[in-house]
Amino acid sequence: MNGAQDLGGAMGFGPVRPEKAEPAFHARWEERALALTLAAGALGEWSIDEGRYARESLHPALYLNASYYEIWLRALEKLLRDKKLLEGKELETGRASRPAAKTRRPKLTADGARRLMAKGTPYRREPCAPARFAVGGRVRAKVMNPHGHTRLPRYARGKVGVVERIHGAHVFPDASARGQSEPVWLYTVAFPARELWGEGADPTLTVSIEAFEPYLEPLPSKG
Amino acid sequence: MNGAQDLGGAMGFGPVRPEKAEPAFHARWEERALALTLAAGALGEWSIDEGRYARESLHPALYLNASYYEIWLRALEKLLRDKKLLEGKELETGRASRPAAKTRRPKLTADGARRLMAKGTPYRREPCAPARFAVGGRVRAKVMNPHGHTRLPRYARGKVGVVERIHGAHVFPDASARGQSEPVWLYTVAFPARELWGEGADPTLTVSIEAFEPYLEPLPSKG
Amino acid sequence: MASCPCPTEHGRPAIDGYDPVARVKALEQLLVEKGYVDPLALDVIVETYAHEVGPMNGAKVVAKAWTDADYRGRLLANGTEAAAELGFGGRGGEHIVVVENTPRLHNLIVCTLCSCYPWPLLGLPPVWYKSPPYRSRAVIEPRAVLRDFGVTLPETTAIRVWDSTAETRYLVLPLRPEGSEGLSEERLASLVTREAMIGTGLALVPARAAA
Amino acid sequence: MASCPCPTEHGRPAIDGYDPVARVKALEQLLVEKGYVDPLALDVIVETYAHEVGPMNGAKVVAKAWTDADYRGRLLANGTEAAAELGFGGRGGEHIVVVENTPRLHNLIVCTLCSCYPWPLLGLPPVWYKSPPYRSRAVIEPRAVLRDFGVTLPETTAIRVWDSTAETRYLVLPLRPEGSEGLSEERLASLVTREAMIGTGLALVPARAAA
Repeated sequence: MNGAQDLGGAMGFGPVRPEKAEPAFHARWEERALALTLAAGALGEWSIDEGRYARESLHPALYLNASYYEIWLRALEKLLRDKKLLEGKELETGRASRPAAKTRRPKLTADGARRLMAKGTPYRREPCAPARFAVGGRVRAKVMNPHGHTRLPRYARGKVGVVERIHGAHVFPDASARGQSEPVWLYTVAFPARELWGEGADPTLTVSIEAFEPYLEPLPSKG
Repeated sequence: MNGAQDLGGAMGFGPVRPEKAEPAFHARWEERALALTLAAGALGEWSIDEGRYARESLHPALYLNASYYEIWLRALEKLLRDKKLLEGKELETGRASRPAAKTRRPKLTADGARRLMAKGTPYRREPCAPARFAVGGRVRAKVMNPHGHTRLPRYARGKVGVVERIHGAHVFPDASARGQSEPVWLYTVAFPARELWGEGADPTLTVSIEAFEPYLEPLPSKG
Repeated sequence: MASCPCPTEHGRPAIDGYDPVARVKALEQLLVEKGYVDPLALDVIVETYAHEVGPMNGAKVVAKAWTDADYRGRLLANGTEAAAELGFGGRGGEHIVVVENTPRLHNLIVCTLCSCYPWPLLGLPPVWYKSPPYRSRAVIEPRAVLRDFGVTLPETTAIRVWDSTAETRYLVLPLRPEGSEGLSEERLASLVTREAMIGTGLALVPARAAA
Repeated sequence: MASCPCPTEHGRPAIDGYDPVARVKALEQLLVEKGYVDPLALDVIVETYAHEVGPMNGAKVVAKAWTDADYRGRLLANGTEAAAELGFGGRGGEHIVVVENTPRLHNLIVCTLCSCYPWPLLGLPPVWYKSPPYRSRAVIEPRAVLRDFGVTLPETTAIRVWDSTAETRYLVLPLRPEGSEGLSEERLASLVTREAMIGTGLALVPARAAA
């Protein structure tokens, strides 16, 4: 969706403000917000892309005024409600008012957490079909503006780039955010800044995105 | 600039909420904010496009959380400071700490206000050159991402449309926002929704923008 | 927790403590004290847009166009001049363009970049017109926007959205409603809502206007 | 009036009165009570990212690549497997890609859409990496962003920005600094900052590292 999360090329946010010797967390609530997000995610009730969609669906006025952990926390509450693990009333009062729902995976233990972090959950899958594009090929990123989750940023849409790498078939986020599984080929596609930004673009700049095959269409192979 | 003002196609803002029998103003401060903006503008120290740029330069987190008159008021304060009609300190304290600056035009009187509203300030100018495009011609809106003011919305950039109307030569906002005067041809350019939004676009929809000649480039006249 | 953070014109405080009520009061005092602004001019401006200029102006233009084919022709050919015939024009309407609805084509006006609007014909824009939901959605899903206004158009009606990205200001000439035959211009004007002239509504049918 | 409304990770209250400190406390209590979450698992997660996983991991990878040409080759060919050789991998780094700076090419990593970042090698992303200024500007004016970090590259150096729009996670292999000849891997690793591995900084020269 064309939400507030799609920030590439936006202006007016001021300078980047690096923090010297920034700690991993700035407050205890941030630690717990991160840990709760991971632990609740491990129940298997939503995919990483459903999680992202919950964040980017926040009202832009909220999104741009929230710290990142606040965004995570608001999205976590939304997911718990939407997946019926909690009721809105329980969230408001902080007290359980009905028994727990059944979840796809059991509660994460301390050992399970260690394993989860050490192992991760790879997103590469067996491909269903051969890759449509080859390294070196010119492709156009589609013009598309779905209301659902997508990982094709607005700044790249309609632009012509070159396939640089093929990463194999991966989980397709647009489908995964709808709870569907659909492996598609994943490419690195590089665009000259002039193509992305036009007049006045940095002539020394190339920007690449990770582009899932359904985001791309072939181009006649001239020039 | 790609600021928060460039809203066409953005998502996540929720439904439009019409207000029944909406009054012209909702509070006295809105009346004064409007009137002050017009009266201060009549001093001739900034153009309408400098005014717009002051609004769209507000931090996006502010812009999206402000009512429209609050946006106007914040921008008016900024313009008064930037043009050195007021000092920041005066704005903070509400008390004058130095004499008034000389302004290009005199203070607006009650009669002057009546004339200003009745007459307006037309933006049509004598053209410097013949129009480059003709009605019916296909044109592409340029890919451009200036940091300064522009009135070419992001959603139209790079898209191909058809010239529908020619409005004569008008003040060019991008230059006017820099305090420069430069009349250029103004066109209405219409785009099929499919061109703007791609897959899933409303097939019955056509969207036009008012496009200043420097925003457009010619296309080979095929198809 | 409030689930809708939409700002209103009156109500929610600004995120950084900015208080528009206090600021505008201090600013007016300061600008008057420094001799930049005459409070009487401010009063004239407020009076004008609070009472004298509003959708009733545009409604007169529309009603005349419905009853006078020559005027309608002039209005569509040059909106600025035709509006001036009725005494309307000026600030925020220096270059008026009128676009006509037909049974097959519905027009909708928006300003995605700010709040451009034909002031002399419609007065000041309503809050929703200036707000992100309308500005963001009108150009990509106008039918969904129309539903927010309770309007459903036939799928066979084409939609034309005019994004007001210059000083040209647009007004929709709505379809004259059924059952309005023989009504006076004044009665006809009463059928013409602000929304009908923006394109987010249709002209009222006489029965509903009377109700 | 505060002129910068940038949110910080700690400080400004939310615009709608939402209080993350109170909410997260209530939420944890509720999730534990309902049996969805084990507080010991939460502690393990926090401990891991507070102490065990961080830029020191990535720095070891970089130092090894600087001293071991074979490893460097394997790292650039398959970042995931080469990181695993040193015991690094897992959550948020299932598919690691390492890109190499050269005197003519500087790499920069961003995630414009969220906060994708190679967790097993760099730990949790810093606030600036997740914030709108960096995410918006890195892809359109990376040189201006680099200036915010005090870095100025020669105009002849090409810049390559990698927008992390999938689960592939990027790490920059920075240029080995002058004056670092003969240093141990451990000493070399101390020259490798988090910023150097994102591309918003360069590896420290030994003198500065010692200072």
